[in-house]
Amino acid sequence: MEMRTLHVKINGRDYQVPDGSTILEAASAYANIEIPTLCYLEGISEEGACGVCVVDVKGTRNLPRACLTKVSEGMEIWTNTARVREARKINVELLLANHPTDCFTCERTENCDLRDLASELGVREVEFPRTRTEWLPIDNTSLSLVRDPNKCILCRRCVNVCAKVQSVYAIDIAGRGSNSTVSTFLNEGLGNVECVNCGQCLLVCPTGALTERSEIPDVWKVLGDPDKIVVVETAPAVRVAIGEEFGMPDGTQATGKMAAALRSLGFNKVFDTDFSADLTIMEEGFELIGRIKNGGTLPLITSCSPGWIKFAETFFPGVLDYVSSCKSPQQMFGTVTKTYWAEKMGFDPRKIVVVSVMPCTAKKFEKERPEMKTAFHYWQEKMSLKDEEAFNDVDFVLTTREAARMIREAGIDFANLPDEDFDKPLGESSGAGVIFGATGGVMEAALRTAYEVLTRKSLPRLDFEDVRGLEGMKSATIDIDGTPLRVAIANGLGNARILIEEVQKGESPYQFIEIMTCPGGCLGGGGQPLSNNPDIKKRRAEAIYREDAGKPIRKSHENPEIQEIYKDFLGEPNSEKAHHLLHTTYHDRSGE
Amino acid sequence: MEPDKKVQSPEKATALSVEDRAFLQEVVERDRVEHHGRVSYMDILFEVEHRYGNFLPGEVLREVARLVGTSVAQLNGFVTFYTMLSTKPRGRHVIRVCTSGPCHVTGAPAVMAELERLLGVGEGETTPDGAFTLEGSSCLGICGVSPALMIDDDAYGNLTPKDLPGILAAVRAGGAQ
Amino acid sequence: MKSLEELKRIKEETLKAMDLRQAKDRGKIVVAMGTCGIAAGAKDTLMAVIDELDKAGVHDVQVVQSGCMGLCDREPTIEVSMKDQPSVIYGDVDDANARRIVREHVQGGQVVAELVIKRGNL
Amino acid sequence: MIRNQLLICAGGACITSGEKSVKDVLVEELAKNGIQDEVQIIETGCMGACDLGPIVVVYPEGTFYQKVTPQNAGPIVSEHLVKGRVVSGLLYRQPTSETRAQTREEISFYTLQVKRVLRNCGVIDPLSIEEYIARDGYFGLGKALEIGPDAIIQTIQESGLRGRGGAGFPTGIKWKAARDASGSPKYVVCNGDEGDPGAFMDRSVLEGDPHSVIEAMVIAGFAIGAATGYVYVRAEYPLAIERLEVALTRAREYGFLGRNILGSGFDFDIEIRIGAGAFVCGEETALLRSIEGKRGMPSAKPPFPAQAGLWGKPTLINNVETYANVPPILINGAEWFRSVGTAKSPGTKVFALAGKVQNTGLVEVPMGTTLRELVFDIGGGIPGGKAFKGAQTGGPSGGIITADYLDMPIDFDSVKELGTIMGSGGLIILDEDNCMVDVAKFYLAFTVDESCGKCTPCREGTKQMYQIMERITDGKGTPNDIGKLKTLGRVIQQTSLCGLGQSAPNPVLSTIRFFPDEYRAHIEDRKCPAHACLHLLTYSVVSEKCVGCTACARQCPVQAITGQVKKAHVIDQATCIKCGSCYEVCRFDAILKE
Repeated sequence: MEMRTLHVKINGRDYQVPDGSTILEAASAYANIEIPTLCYLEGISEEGACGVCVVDVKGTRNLPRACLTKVSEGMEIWTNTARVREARKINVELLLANHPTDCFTCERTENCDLRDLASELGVREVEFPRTRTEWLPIDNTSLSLVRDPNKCILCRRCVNVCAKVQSVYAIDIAGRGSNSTVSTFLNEGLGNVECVNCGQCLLVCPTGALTERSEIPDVWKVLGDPDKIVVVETAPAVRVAIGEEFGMPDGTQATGKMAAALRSLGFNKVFDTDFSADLTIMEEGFELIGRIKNGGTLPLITSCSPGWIKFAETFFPGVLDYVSSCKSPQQMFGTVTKTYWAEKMGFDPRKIVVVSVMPCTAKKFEKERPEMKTAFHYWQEKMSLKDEEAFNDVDFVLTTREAARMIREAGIDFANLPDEDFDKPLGESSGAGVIFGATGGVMEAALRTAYEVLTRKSLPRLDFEDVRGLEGMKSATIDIDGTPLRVAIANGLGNARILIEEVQKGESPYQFIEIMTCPGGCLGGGGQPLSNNPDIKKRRAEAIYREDAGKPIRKSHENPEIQEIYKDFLGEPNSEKAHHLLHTTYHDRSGE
Repeated sequence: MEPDKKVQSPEKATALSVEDRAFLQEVVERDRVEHHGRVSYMDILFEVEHRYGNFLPGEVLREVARLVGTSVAQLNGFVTFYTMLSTKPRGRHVIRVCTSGPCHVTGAPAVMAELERLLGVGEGETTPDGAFTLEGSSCLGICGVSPALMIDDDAYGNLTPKDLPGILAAVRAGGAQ
Repeated sequence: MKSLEELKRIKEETLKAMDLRQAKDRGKIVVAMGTCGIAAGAKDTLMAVIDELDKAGVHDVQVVQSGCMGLCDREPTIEVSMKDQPSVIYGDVDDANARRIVREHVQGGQVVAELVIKRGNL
Repeated sequence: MIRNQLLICAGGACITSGEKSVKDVLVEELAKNGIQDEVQIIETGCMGACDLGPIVVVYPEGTFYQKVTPQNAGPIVSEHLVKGRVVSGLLYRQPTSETRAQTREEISFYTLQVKRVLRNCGVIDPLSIEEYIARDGYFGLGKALEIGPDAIIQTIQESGLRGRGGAGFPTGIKWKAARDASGSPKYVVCNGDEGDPGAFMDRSVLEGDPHSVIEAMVIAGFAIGAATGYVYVRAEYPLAIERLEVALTRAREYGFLGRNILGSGFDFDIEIRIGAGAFVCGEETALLRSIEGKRGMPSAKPPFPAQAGLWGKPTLINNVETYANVPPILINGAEWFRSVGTAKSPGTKVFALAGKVQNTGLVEVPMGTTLRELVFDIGGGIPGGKAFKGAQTGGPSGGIITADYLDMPIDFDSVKELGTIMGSGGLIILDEDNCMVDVAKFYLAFTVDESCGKCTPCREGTKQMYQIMERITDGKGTPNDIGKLKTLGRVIQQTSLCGLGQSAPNPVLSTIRFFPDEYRAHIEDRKCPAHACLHLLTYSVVSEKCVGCTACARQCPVQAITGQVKKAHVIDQATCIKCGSCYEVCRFDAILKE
């Protein structure tokens, strides 16, 4: 259908603009005018709440919003008249009037949309006094996220992303008028409601109203404790994003610099979660093969995304038996470090501290799950430990942002650091481990191993193009040497819900499904650096696949350290010991 | 820092009885079938509020959200938007004194003050014996007989402070006006 | 199922019933029972009219309720239409006035002048 | 032979105002003039007009004497009964014209009214569908089904009917847009939220004549091709809901609702949806969200409800009063409708007269009636002989029409020039005792409470304006407050998402425009000319007049008054809470209130 264009005038110049586009789109795409916005989030939050993107249109008494108003034939738009400037400034001043003035100590002091907008619009003094008399209590109930309603400007982005993208609806506006707040059910707090801790709300929040629960002080403390052996593991998606925090170009592979920086922070060992990603592929690949061969429950659904796990436990308890029993790479790493590595090195497991750097906020919830104390149970009889001495497999989780903050705090000039390697043995990984960070990556990694194990033939081609790409949902039929394997991949829980509803009804045509809670997979996680670049996910994905292509070993089962752990410690994949240490259980949360 | 322990909301303690669940199921189904498959929220909530003494306990709201197929956060947003719905316990009778323009200029403040004196509670509060909750209200649409108030569904007009004891007694005795 | 013709028939019949000249009744009293009327005590007015008519043994005067007649300020308001006489609208019709109107106007044929707010129907 | 009767009101109020001794005086006068057996004194029950008591009515003339005291009762006998000359000083003074109303019936409340929307209210029994039919009920529907949708819409367009909800948008255009919109199913919605303070005409129609709204909605459904209608009524109107439910059931039994209406093959049914205390739900998009089970948050227009309303489907939404006009238009035709009202605003408008006016209630007058006719001829003028100061129209979205415009015909467009809106028809009359700054603050407080909170200008802006107004009425105003109010008001009007926000500043901007000196008095002199703003009031003792009787000192609740007996007293301004009890109790006019 040939796109009809309309003639419009913007600031006195003529343009032909596609019918159906908004004033905001027309001005940006054709007139090189970036009309300021605040609450607008394309495709997700288009409510016209903030009143900042107003423009002057000939013939209208009021100032229409550029984000909502569609262009019409012959429309004359002025984006910079006196009353437009006045209206924008006053609307921002009205927000600032009730906004806390603690920019110095606020998490978002360097990247706050409200602060940038105020300076852009030349707001130099706020002549309006506070009208909100009492300060609202901080919501501290979640293990992953902290909500400060006093910094909320009610732009509704978080509510919309939680509803439209994640379909979790954990928050909505409560109350009315000037005492409206973003709230959970009966204001019980994020920790007590359906919130799956994915942090997508945090990524879109223009101010410091939503931040992660920081564990920086705890990590500094253990790093300073001489009799602790502090080990760090870094997730696949961190290395392709952490560079952004230090001004490096989007999509930089900063793996070597990341390892060097963490080492100079004082970590005794710098290992890599990619190692336990390979381990996960071994366990999960064989689980898939087992189910296919002995008619187990299919489709097998991946289990490395903790947000997705809580989502399933809360909304679809019925599909929990389809979900792989494998722990996530973060948790496998913790267990392996405090059992296999502790034994190998002769260390007292109670002295080992595992810190993981993750692109994700839900990992902070996952490490606290009651099932995640496997290492303690492993050692309990051996070392006759009392129940009160119980310890987690993973002690602390830092988001990519928190790790960067510690590196800055230590004064390390990240961008110019010479590259260093991960320590052995748990630093060794294959290309398959790295691509865990992108949506479709776990699937491709598993297929690379499953293909060779099932057919006993070497893989003709390493790259499974049709499972790659950032679309919300993908499906493909993979030919495993004649036998077709129908697979599907979803990122973003709104998309996942469609696949899972099919599974619940028993109508799912697939045998293997990968689900990532966050759009784009872990590279788009709630712990990643905040970026306004619309293509940031594409850059990070390209970097991940470049890292994979550059790895000498690209299949998990060919990782020598993996072969060694099975030889010396676990036996074979899905062995009784492997099952005991590397697998977990789930429980129905729908009643909570 | 340790997260705040999970706040055990009072209503949670009183898990729903079988009758409660059956009652809620019946109300939601009735209001769904009659209205073209779409659910009439307000009818459900008013009927439920009526049964639970003029307020909507958390556990009941959670069950209604489940039956209606919406999220508890959305239902919470809905209930806290409308002043006539309450998530806080209220008295058996709700007194709504019109504090709008026409009533204000013809004596509403005096009526409110007298009620506060008679009931011993301020605006927005419930009497200790659970009989009355005293609330201000926007215009009740009976400005011709201002100052006016409503107790539950009954309207009383042309009020002077000295009419109030009689009205309260009548309502306490169960007789509407 | 009603169709246009039936509609006309219903109209004729009801008009006849409402029109005092044909109706068997000697008169009709309409009590304004809007919320404003009720809030001003219209329920007591209705009871008083019915009670007074019973006391006087009158059974050929209809008592009907309707919505607010407009002058809320003077509610409770009632309209008394006796056969072959223009109807009269009374205001401030509390219990006592209602009984007085029944005694003087309905029984005594004497309009209670000081309570009249309109002669002739609305 | 009895030639006169003297009716004396023996009602509760009158007895307390000294009536007993009036009767004794009359008896003595009659005896003095020897006509005691020609004049009969009858004690009656309360005559209702308590503030006019004690009352004496001379029959058969029905001359109505009010505020009769033992001192002035004498001439009733000596002048009126003996010489037949009316005692003009005691007559009920008809406030408008100087000639005093002879008898009570000449109260003009009903005289100038043209009842169309209220045609059946107070006349028929709302629960009797037969009585509605007897007054041509459902004949409009019958005709509509005959002439077909296009002709219906053309009739409505030709009639020039405009929305009575407040904005005055041409109803015909709305119906046409809904008809032409693609997408189904379509819906017809009736807005009965009526949250405007001082507006109660929709309630009266729903309680008094529910069938007129039902008939109109069926006509609308047929015109635009909808099968479902919703009447959205606020829960504060339980009686209206109850009567509407009965009317709906009766209409279904008579085949005016449900399937194959009047044998036309057209199916249409109506359900009731109730609001629950949210004024913003009077805004059409907020109302639709409320029906959908969502928070009543308005959404930007376009798209208009006609294109995308309930659940995104084409929806026609009109106000109760607008619908009540539709059946008579169908029956009597567009020309009949235009025969009354002004060219651009034909037909009638129902006003809710309230505040400082003698006769408060519902009046239906042709569009173009002047404010003077409304307030004085129909409303009976201002009680207590006070001076008219202004009429507040449009509730929290409107402004003030001052005395200079008493003779301006009121219609949708004329009010706009004065910076106010017609609104739903609430007309609050204000007199010299009303402070305009306080009235504006009062309406702003209402909007701050009722704002939905979605968009910054309205949520935050109205609260800032309110705080400025509060400072002004607390005597802490500063000269540039007026400038701030105007700037804020302008930005709120221009950038709010819906009608509530866009009109929220009107009360303040209108009072600034028409009563600048009153604002200046509050800000610069720290004085409230109307003595309404407590914080600006000062009570002081006029030492010359004070005889030291200590009455005020004993009365003062906060012991702010000191002084010896028989010596001039003094009020300590710091502790005085301005309650005014000293002013009330002082019998020597020695307390100065200013």
